[in-house]
Amino acid sequence: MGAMLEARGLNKGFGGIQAVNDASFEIEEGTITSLIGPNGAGKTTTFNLINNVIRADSGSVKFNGREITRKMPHKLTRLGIGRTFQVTRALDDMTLIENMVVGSSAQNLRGTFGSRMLDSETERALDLLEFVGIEKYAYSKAELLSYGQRKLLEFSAVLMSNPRLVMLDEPAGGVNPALLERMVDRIRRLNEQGITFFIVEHNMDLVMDLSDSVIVMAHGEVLTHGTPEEVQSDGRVLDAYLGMA
Amino acid sequence: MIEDRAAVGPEPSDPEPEQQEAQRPPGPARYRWYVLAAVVVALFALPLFRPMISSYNYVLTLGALILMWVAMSSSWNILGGFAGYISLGHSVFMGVGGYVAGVLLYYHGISPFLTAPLGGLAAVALGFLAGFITLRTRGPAFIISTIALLFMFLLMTDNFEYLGGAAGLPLPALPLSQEWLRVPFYYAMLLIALGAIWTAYRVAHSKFGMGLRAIAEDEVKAEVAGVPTRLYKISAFAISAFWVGVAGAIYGYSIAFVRPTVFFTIAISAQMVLMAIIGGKGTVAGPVVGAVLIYAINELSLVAFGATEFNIVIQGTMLVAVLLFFPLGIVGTLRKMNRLPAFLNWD
Amino acid sequence: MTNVIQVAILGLLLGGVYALMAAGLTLAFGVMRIVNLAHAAFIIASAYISFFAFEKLGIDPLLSVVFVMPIMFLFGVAVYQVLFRRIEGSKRFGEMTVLLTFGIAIMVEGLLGFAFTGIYRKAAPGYANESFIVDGLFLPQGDILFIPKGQFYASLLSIVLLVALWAFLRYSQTGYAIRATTQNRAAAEIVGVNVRRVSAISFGLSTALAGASGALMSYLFPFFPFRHWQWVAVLLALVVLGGMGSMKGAVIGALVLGVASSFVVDQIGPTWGPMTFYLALFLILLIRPQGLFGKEAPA
Amino acid sequence: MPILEITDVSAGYGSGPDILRGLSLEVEEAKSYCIIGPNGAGKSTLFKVIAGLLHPRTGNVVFRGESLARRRPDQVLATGVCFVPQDQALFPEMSVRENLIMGAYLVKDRSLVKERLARVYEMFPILSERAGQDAGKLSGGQQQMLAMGRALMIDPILLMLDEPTLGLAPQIAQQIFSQVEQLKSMGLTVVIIEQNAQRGLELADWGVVLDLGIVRFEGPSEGILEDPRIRELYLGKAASTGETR
Repeated sequence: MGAMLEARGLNKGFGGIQAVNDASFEIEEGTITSLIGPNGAGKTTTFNLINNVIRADSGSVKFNGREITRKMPHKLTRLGIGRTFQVTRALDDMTLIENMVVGSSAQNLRGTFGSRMLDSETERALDLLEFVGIEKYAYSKAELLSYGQRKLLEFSAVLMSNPRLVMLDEPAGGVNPALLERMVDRIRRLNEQGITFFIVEHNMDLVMDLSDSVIVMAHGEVLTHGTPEEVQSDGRVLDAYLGMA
Repeated sequence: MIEDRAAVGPEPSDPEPEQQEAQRPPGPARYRWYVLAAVVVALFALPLFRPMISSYNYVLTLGALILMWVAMSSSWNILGGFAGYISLGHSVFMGVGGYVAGVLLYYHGISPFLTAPLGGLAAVALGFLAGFITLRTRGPAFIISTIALLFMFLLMTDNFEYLGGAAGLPLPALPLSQEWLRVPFYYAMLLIALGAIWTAYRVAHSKFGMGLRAIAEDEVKAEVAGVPTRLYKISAFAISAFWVGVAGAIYGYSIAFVRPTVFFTIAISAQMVLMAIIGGKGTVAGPVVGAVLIYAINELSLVAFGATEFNIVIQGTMLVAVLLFFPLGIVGTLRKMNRLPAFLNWD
Repeated sequence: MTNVIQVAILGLLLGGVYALMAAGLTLAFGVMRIVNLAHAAFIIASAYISFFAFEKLGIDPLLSVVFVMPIMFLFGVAVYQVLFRRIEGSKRFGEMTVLLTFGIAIMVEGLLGFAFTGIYRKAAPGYANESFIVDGLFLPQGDILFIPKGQFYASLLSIVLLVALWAFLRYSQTGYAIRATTQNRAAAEIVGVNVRRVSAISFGLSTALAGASGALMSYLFPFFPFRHWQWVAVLLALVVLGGMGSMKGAVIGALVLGVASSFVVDQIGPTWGPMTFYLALFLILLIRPQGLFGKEAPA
Repeated sequence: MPILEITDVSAGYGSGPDILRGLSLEVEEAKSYCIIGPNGAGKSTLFKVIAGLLHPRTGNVVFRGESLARRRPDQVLATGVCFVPQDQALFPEMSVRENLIMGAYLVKDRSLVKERLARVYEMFPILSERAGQDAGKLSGGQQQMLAMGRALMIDPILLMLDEPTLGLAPQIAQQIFSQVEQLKSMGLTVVIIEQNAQRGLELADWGVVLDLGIVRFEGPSEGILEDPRIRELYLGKAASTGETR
């Protein structure tokens, strides 16, 4: 039994710059893994390569032992990989409920052309919105939300598809402390239920507090992979941040 | 660089926007169904009041045309309004429907009232094919390719002898006396309009429609959220072709000929776009309101000024003005102001 | 063999004029991302100016560019200031420009129809129906080539204008600014270019090129108000084909397709000429959606 | 007497949250500054505000007695404040020479342009070798040199460099640093954002540490890196106190 997510030799160049350079790593099921590193380390690009929003120049990604390198993003969602975006991309003109339900798989023609929302979906969406504490806005448009609330919306929307692996791109950026605490608490609770998390984040307190393991990237390469303590005491990591490598 | 374009620090204050309570918004007022039902009944009953209508045939012809535009702009709206892919060549589907029915009538004597759905299906087939190619691009390049599609068909029909070339095919008239001649066309267009509105309503109230709206807002996000964007876009193109094709079949019959310049001109496509945008693209009721309004304005200015060119100027000016000042259209703007009458709230 | 050369020459002459028409469209798209569906309507409007200048005042259409271009330049700057500045930075700018210019095109068409009715017009300066005749040289004994004078002059003027445009973009201060804005709007701002001013000038230049194209159209092709749709379809096909915004792509596309359509006309029939452009457009969308010289759009 | 005074500036993008939150900073003439801080601290945003690319929501930016807060970028540039952004922002289809000439876009005197061109070529000989080549075809390091050279064409008083060595190999980065050194010696006021904090601080007279949109602390550049607060800033609270979870 291998790791849940396995990236092998990922490469992506933009023009003259190698954004991701031969990156390989594994994520164990049931863990919270953080991906950290200085600006331009290639973190978001790595995310984009994993769910194929950007096509890798080379390399492969396996999910539960299954090759997913060239699969369309919506198929990956169906397979159980959920993902949020760094710059929150809430669908502004739609209500929160709609934001939640829009991706839920319509299994057949009836599902696709039948009702906009099934009662079960509405219920689940409301539950999840309640879970992150923004259920009172359920029928308002997403554009009315504050920045931090959008992050919570994005976070809860990802959960709609019952993902096994949740990839969060900077969940804490721009979120006030109260909302942040809520988010951390929810991540923990979901993790206890067995959901695996893969997080890009700058808030180091959060990363070190939350993660079981931390992957450090610099210059598009994976520098090290270890427990928070190992990473914090690894001289190379601070050096990478301060450019002393 | 790719990362951290909008890296953000924590926010000291995260103001809670003003909100209503967590309940489902109050359901649409019930009387809207009575209003709508009354309108539909009145439309069905209209031809029965023959003695009371002075210019009976004119009224029915006018009614049929308005209903046709309602159907076509509603259909256009499925692709252009919901999915946000503006087609400026949508009348190509009208022409396909018109020619399929026209050929079946001219060569085989089968009535378009029977074959109109075939015309619609032919339009759907073309929609799939064209969508498969043109939806590889988005934005301006897509729009341009729809114009090119239209002109391709203009050229082809202009030059195929079988289709009668530029002169087109004359179609035999319906064997009815002059006084009843317009009635079947009126009812056919009424059914088509209702069908198109129903389709738009179904799409708007389905997962599919929600996916299309997500595509219009942010295609990448929609895809990652789990929407099969490519399939949905192509399907939207095909579905939005259907009623336009059916309407084309009936329209050709009603004017007793099919001819390239009747269908494959950008003016007809422009009309659909204009109606949908002025009414409010992306809403179900918008294109209906827009179609009625624009057609009324057209008729009035024809009566008042007699010159079609003047008409065109008004249309262009309206399009520009609406885009600049009311990009949401009538229905969209009213809704935003919370002034939309309940009987027009179909979304 | 002689026939092939003859057809190729006619195609090249045509392609030169197409290139001039497409260049204006490309300029507007390159600098401001404006897809100007009204470009051909502007061309037709200019054609009317040249036509009436010839009919009423006896001014040669080729000479009329001297005043048609400045008029259209000012017109373009005005259109930019009134319409496009207010939607700059709006969410769906590209789509907005298409719909706005669609509306403008309809307006112009209506106004022209109102003023000049829908009848066909074509100026007939003396050279329009004459040809240079080439014989001898490398041609087989007895064969001759016709080079229609009207098209030859038109093509020549197109080349002169395109070269002037090229030189302007390449060597003048404003030209630098226009190219810079095209390539990287943010960077242009950083080096101190007032991008709004540059945008207004570019749009003016684009419509001025439409003006010159119109002067040529006035005696090359019969025109009437409604005709602009056919033209804009062909020109847009060219622009997409070349890779939207690439001047090089548009010019090369125009020449290649000019020749290709000329052969189609010769082999299949005159009405099929424009089909070359549409088919090429769909072919390129299938093979290379970003166009010949276009760049892949980022995710 | 500072030449640049930033007082209480708040700024953010669109309707997003404040990235700069009441930041104040003074820059003195002919001194050099290195700004460091973790991702998301607001370093690049600060530069954009000074350059006039982003208008502050509150507060003011005063350069030699003139307020820059509401100026267009070209007007800011005309006062002698020049910004070299992180993504180099070249004109890829223009030659190196043309890119440099664009740098002097606001300079009307042709002979002056020629003079400065010669000076830039002298400082960056590689640019003179590649004068006719398209900027897009240069290597990453050469592009950075071109960006810096282009900035010099305006003969700035204050030069802002945003991560000039990002994505460059150490050797190339070294070259860039020595060129910055040279600019300093020419009497330019240089403000640099640098990931290679050690190297950047070596170069600068004064170190400024940004965090969460404000100046967290500043001081003479030696010794800043030894400050325990640095470790905490980059690797979380636990790291600074040496304790583990």
